[in-house]
Amino acid sequence: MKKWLPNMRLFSLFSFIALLLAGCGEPTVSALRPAGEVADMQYDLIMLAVWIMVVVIAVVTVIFIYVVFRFRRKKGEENKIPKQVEGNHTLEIIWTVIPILLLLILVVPTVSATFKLADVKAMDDKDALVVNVTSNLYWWEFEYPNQKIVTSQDLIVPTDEKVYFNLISSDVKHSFWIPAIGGKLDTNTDNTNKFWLEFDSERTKDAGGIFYGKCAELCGPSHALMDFKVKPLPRDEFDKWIENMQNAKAEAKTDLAKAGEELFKNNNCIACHAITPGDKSTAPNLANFGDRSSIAGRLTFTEDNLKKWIKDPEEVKPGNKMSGSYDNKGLTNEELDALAEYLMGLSVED
Amino acid sequence: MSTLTQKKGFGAVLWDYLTTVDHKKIAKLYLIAGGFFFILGGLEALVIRIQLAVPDNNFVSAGFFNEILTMHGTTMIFLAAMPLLLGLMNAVMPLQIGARDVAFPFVNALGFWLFFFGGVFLNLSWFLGGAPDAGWTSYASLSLHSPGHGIDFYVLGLQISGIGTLIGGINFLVTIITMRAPGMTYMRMPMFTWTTFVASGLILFAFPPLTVGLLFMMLDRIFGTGFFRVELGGNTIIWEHLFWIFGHPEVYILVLPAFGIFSEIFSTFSRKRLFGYTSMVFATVLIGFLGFMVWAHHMFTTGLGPIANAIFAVATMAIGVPTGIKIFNWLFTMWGGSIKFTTPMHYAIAFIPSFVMGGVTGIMVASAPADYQYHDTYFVVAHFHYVIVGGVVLGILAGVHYWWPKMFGRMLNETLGKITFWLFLIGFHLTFFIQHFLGLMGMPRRIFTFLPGQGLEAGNLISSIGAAFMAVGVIVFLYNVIKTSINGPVATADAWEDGRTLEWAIPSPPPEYNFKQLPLVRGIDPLWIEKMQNKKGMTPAEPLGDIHMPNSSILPLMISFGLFVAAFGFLYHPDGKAWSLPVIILGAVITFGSMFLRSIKDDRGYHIHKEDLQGDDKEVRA
Amino acid sequence: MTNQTNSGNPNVDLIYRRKKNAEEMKHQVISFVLMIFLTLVAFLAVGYKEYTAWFTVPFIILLAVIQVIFQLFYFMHMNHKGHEAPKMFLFSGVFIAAITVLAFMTIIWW
Amino acid sequence: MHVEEKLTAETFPASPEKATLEGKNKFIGFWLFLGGETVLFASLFATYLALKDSVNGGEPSTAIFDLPLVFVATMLLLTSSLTSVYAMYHMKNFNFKKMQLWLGLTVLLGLAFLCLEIYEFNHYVHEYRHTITSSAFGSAFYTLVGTHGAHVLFGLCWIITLMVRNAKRGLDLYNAPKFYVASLYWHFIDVVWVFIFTVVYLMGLVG
Ligand code: HEA
Ligand code: HEA
Ligand code: HEC
Ligand code: CUA
Ligand SMILES: [Cu+2]
Repeated sequence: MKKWLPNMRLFSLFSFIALLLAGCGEPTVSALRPAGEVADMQYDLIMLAVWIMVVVIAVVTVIFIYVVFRFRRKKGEENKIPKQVEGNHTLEIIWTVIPILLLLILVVPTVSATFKLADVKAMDDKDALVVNVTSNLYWWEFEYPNQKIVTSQDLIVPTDEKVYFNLISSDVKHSFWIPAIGGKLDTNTDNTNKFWLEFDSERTKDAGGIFYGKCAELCGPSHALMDFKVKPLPRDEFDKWIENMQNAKAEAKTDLAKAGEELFKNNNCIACHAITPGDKSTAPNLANFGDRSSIAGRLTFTEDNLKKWIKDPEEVKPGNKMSGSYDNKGLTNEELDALAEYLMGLSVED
Repeated sequence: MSTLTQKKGFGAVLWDYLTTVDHKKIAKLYLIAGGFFFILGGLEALVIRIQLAVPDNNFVSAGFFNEILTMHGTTMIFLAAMPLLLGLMNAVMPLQIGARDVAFPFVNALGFWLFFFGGVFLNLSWFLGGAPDAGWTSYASLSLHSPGHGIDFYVLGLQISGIGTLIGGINFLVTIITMRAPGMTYMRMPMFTWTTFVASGLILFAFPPLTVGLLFMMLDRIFGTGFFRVELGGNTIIWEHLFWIFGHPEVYILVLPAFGIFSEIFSTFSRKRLFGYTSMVFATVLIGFLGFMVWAHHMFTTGLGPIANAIFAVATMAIGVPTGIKIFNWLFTMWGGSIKFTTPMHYAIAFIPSFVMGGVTGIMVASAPADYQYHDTYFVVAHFHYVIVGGVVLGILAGVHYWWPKMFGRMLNETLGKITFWLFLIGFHLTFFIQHFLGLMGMPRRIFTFLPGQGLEAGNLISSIGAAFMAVGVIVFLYNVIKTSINGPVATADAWEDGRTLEWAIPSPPPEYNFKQLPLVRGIDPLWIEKMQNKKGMTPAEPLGDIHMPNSSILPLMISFGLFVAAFGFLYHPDGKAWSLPVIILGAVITFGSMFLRSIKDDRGYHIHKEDLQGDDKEVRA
Repeated sequence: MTNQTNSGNPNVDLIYRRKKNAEEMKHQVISFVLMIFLTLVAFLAVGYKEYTAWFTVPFIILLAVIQVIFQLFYFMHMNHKGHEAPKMFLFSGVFIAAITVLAFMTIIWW
Repeated sequence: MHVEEKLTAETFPASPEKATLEGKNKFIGFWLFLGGETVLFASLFATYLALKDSVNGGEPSTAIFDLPLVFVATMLLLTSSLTSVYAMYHMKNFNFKKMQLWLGLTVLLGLAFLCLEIYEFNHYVHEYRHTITSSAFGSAFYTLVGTHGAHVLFGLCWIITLMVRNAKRGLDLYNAPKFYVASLYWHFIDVVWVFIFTVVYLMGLVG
């Protein structure tokens, strides 16, 4: 088979180009562009593994290619009977021992990293920053128990220090994942999982100040859209944000916003959405909605998109829990304007 | 024999197959049903790839996508790959050990029909209010939350077909233990028989946990129990454990027989005995054994704690060693050989680099802390398609091409075979190689769409194009089958001329009793030994005598059909449908009535007489 | 179809076999008595409330294991020859059973 | 040795269950099946152990289990195991009548056990509101013990069918393996019960 060679070449060329095209992904979401201690550790482990595997593949490929070309049945050899070899102990020992050694190289950092990443003893310290994450069908709630504030969809954390997470779900199992910051941990329905992450300030800047988080466990129709955003801030800015949150009051400043506030109450929005920063509720806390980087984790943050969401949430996120809970068809354009004005004004940043 | 069947009317042939207990015919049933489900699963895969070809696509809706992806995984694993392998085992294993049939022909048929009705039941969900949509793993919290009857179809369908697989496994085990021809010691068994043996052992021990898990799920969903209901004190992690205690051995149930097929092909077309046979056997058993101690590597992110994660990570990696032994033994089987590049050999050769790629990514995901990144992303999708398609599907295609002449008495077209091969291989790598990177670049699995601007566009498009190549490859294969069954060349007994094992010593297709006289086995690769001593065929180990044959029976079909009926009753029971209870009872009556009939009616089979066997001689050529 | 065990002379065989069967039956009765005894001890250990759970639980499990070994090897004849395959598969089953139970007792809850 | 042969005490083989290929297949196959059953019950036991304290506000196991009742049930089932050993003893001696007799005894004991179990379940449901849906503990308890009970029921039906079906025919090499295998099944049920009374009831009473 002469066909082998050109085909293999073509194929490897093709995949190489494909790789170049793809690059290493966007710095906001790629595990190949780590931006924190945890992701670094994992990235190093990945790379170590890749190198070991490249060695393995290379060895196999070399033997493979040699064998396939060297031992073809050639013209005139139709009746050749090769020597019937039973085996070879030396060889067998070699290919048992070498893989074991290669695996040992991988085992040591694997085990040590496993324990390092699970070490949350410092969580109980007074000054450790703890975030309680609750996953809900298609949205995320972030509670800062020590600071007594609640926010959702956008996770705000300080850079260059360990942040500890308690993870649980309120309905079905989800999984909390910020690819560029560190590997995931499931939010189970029956117990709290704990782990820590660290956000590097330098690389946060490189990524534009924002990282994308994802739900990584199938959880229903809108699993694909259950995204959230992470905004790491330097410690002082973070403290300021906390303070702002603690003092925030939901205030409607303009007339239009006041009308919106009324609508928000009359349309039952308030039954699900809390607008005070300390409260948990069955829907995203909107106390700082005006500071969001996206709407419902999916749409870019514009007024039009907000109206689109309120008008027909089902269209944006199939199966979400807001759909059908209020008379969305009955909302007029004016009412939508008012609601949008009101919600966009809920901000704690100056 | 085949001429005989051709003369019968369609109705008679159909009845023959509905009632058959002949392992060779059951093999064909498995191949046809499994092939059908493979195409179905493949079409579902194509829908997945079309939907994901471009960002923000709306070829299918979000909910429908989840159904498609669940059914793709479930169909491919339970209804395509496993039955196709069981079909090959049925066709070949009894011949390889020189047996006239399997140990329990009746149970063999029952196994098939249970699988078949379970599969049909599962797929009827498409027409009865929606398919299951919680992934093939059907994790408890989501599957209890899922509205409609999709998950109930999953639970009941898999339960029925699972029982079929379980008894099929026991049947093969007993066949190999008690029915080997004289001289066929364990350490002379062909590799495919060995892998069948170990895979069947895995089936025996892996399916009960699944049965129990499905039972819990059924009770929770249909009768309101609390195994997985947190509000009643239940625990969803129990499902995860039960599923993976089954699920991990399951992947070795799939790949070990494929290893066996490749072992046969490598040694046949290299004209060499399998290099390191003893260590191959040892490695197979070891893989099977270790397979039961690694299941929690699917649950690294569940939160089992660092001790469990570390232990399971290390145990998982250990499996790389015996698998490596196999890879190198295959390479050295070819070393020094005289390699003939037939279509099956193409598949076997392509398998090595493809599977090694999948295997080494398996080792990568076994590293728990790194798996926190890989888990539930396209990296894992890439890993398992590399091992499954690069190992199992290539293995099935190889095996089907290799044993086709033996099963159907006609050769497939080699040129078309090679076209199929290249299209499929290129498409396969195109589809799945890029997915490693998609996963690392932040693409979770099981998403119905992805948003633009996250760097995932190019990779997904390439992946979808690859799937199209595979589809064309499959179509060429189907064309090959149709074409050659009309006018393909007739196969001789030793169809590839380099045959080494017993199946090549008898006519293609074999007569219903396989061996007129049981052969005397004098070593590994028995036919090869005889050929090397210039003998025409095997030396018989017994004088010519009457051959005892089992009777055909419709009861296996009836027993399975009864469960199929009862399942509908169970399914609609919680809806308060008045007819559900009568339907359950009706199904139970059919099933237990048939079982009762079977147990009170003696079935002692019949004999083919010596004189008739001698008449057959003309047909038999070595 | 395969002719397994009979020796040449059926009558001699018969007497010998009867005797052997009777003897074996005696062993069966003895092991039954032992099993009843083990059961009694287990029930008494639990009924007698003075022991702590740390003693009672391992103790009664040990008794159960011993009893089951009796059942398997005597009642179910696993001590007889011709049970190589059954033994291997049963022990494999027991092994997998053991790790399943172990896992469910350690890594199901936290 | 042929299946259909009419046999006498003299020609009856020492291990009738394995004398024919069919018999041997049944014998091995059934043992393998029991290997699988071991794992099946292990999964049920494991789940029970994981959920036994999740009583969801209901009565704990220490409050509901009744030692004397379980003791009687245990004695019944253990004894039925011995009677089935007797049945096999007579089978080996080619004494069909006695075999039937002892099998009949086995069935009676099994039935008594089953009745006791039904009474027990009924008692729990009405006295303690301990049902299969009341808590995860209830689900796990009834499923484990109930699966065992279902095995007992199936075993009874099986043995009765065999007894009735072969009443006129007597012993031969066609049905000897069937009797043997049925008795293996019965012993296995007993083995499982040993763990049930230990792990569920006794451990449940220790608390
Ligand atoms: C046929 C099927 C098959 C096979 C054979 C394998 C083989 C292996 N698998 Fe895979 N796996 C799956 C099917 C399969 N897998 C599926 C379907 C899933 C996903 C399920 C789901 O979630 O839906 C999965 C998921 C999966 C996971 C979970 C990932 C996650 O969800 O996060 C892990 C983790 O450890 C894993 C590991 C392995 C390992 C270590 C092997 C090993 O057996 C591989 C061994 C082989 C080699 C290593 C190559 C040859 C060896 C050499 C050449 C010697 C030298 C090598 C070294 C020194 C490294 N697999
Ligand atoms: C044996 C197992 C098996 C096999 C063979 C395959 C084969 C393929 N798989 Fe599958 N796959 C799984 C098992 C398998 N898969 C599992 C277990 C999952 C996980 C599910 C889950 O998450 O729950 C999965 C998930 C999965 C995904 C991820 C979905 C997601 O997470 O969202 C994708 C995406 O690309 C995919 C693609 C493919 C493709 C392109 C093929 C191709 O190789 C298919 C090739 C075959 C064809 C293309 C046949 C087409 C036939 C024709 C065109 C003939 C037409 C003719 C007539 C009608 C007469 N698979
Ligand atoms: C049944 C409870 C419910 C009611 C009533 C409800 N919502 Fe919601 N809302 C939700 C849920 C749940 C989400 C999260 C949806 C998701 O992302 O999947 C949400 C999300 C939102 C978001 C996006 C939040 C973010 O952080 O991105 C806005 C804005 C919003 N709702 C506004 C409204 C308005 C305005 C009304 C009234 C007209 C309203 N909601 C009524 C439950 C409700
Ligand atoms: Cu939440 Cu996926
Ligand atoms: Cu696995």
